[in-house]
Amino acid sequence: MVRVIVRVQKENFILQNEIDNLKSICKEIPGALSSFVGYVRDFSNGKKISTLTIEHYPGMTEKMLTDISKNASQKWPLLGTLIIHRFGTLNVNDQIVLAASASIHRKAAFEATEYMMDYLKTSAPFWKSERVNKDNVWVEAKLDDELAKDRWK
Amino acid sequence: MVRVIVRVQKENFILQNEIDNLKSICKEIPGALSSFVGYVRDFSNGKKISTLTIEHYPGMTEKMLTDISKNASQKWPLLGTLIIHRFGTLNVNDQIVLAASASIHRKAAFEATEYMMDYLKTSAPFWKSERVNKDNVWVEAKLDDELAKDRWK
Amino acid sequence: MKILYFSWLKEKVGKSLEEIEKPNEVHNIKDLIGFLKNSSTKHQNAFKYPKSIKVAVNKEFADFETLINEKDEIAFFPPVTGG
Amino acid sequence: MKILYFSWLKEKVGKSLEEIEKPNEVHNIKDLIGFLKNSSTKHQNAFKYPKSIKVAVNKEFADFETLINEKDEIAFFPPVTGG
Repeated sequence: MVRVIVRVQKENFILQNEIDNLKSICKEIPGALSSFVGYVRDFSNGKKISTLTIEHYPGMTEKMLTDISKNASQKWPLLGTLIIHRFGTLNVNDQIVLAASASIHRKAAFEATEYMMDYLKTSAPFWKSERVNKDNVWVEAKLDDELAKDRWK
Repeated sequence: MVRVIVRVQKENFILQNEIDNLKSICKEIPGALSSFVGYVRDFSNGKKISTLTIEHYPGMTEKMLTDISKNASQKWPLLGTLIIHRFGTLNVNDQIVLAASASIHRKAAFEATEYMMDYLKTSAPFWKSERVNKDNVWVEAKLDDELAKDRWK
Repeated sequence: MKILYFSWLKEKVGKSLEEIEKPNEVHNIKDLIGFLKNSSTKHQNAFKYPKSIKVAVNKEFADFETLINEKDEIAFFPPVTGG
Repeated sequence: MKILYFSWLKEKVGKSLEEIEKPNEVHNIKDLIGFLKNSSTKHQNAFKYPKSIKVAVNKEFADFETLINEKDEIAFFPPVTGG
């Protein structure tokens, strides 16, 4: 039985603690652990941004992230997965998201983490708005993200 | 100019510190940071192992890891890369290796880290021996690793 | 029915939640959008380009043909942009 | 020439390093292996299956045809197993 951790939170996270936690819930020692962290960038389409605000759909978000994790576990021989996504107002350079997969196999760990990020980008109900000068601008969905997801089909 | 960090050391490493360090040397904020950690497993081909000893070729190791990092930087738009590999005698569950890539683009970060691990496995002069009962057994190279590397050509 | 709005849809409609009794002529999401558009100019403006709107019924992605009933929670929002 | 051995090659040869003067008849790695095999039964045993042996000249991967000279550092080792 693969272990799945999903958290949606305002608070920041400490990579080391989360990876140690993921590792500790695996029923055997994973030889391979792949992780991804997304950060708030300072520029978006050439415009300087000051803060990033993330809204989400409580309940549906956790459900979708859990579904994505379980789907990854069905596609690859994983020992555990982890997704943490923050919401609320974040500053430039802040951590937004952490996705990680633990496996016996290196390739499975890499692919599962990338898969989870690709699906998260297009299926988890989060919406970002960027503060540019005095305006809040909703971030538009990217076609690239839709295409990234489709290649796993 | 992409920044490259390569270290070959006996000492353990703290993921958070290393990732923060990689991030700090990037000349702009990377939106995406992919990392991989390899651990000492407790079983190898069904045999219980007690320790793992890693030998390497000082000088050539650092050179090869630097070459691999630079090649990755030429293939993908990266802001920075990091490879840390330990040598000496390690215990079950210990961290062996950390590879990480920072980029503006998620896909570039994922692929570059996987590329670096694939090349490290087949091109960096490290040799593992596992302690099984009272014997030290040299780990044999896997054809899978050779094939994993070849797909990047 | 409980109707939720997120992101710029929430701003255009001017609220994040409204509860309405399901009108008899509303069977699916498409019908509901038609009904909402008639309820105010804000709704009409928010739903002007339905192709750029996603919908979830009871926290599952749905489409405009999905059948709905009185007890459903229906959410309208633009394409997601997390990660 | 400085000759290094790693992993099980080091164990079979019984040393990690030896320095020899390049014999006149040795031009490439293949020649050197031939020469080394004649130097002791340990070497002969170590180089029994040359296809399972990798070589580096001055810390760069090389092959059995690579030409070598007096000042080179030559390393023999099995396929690598790091990571």
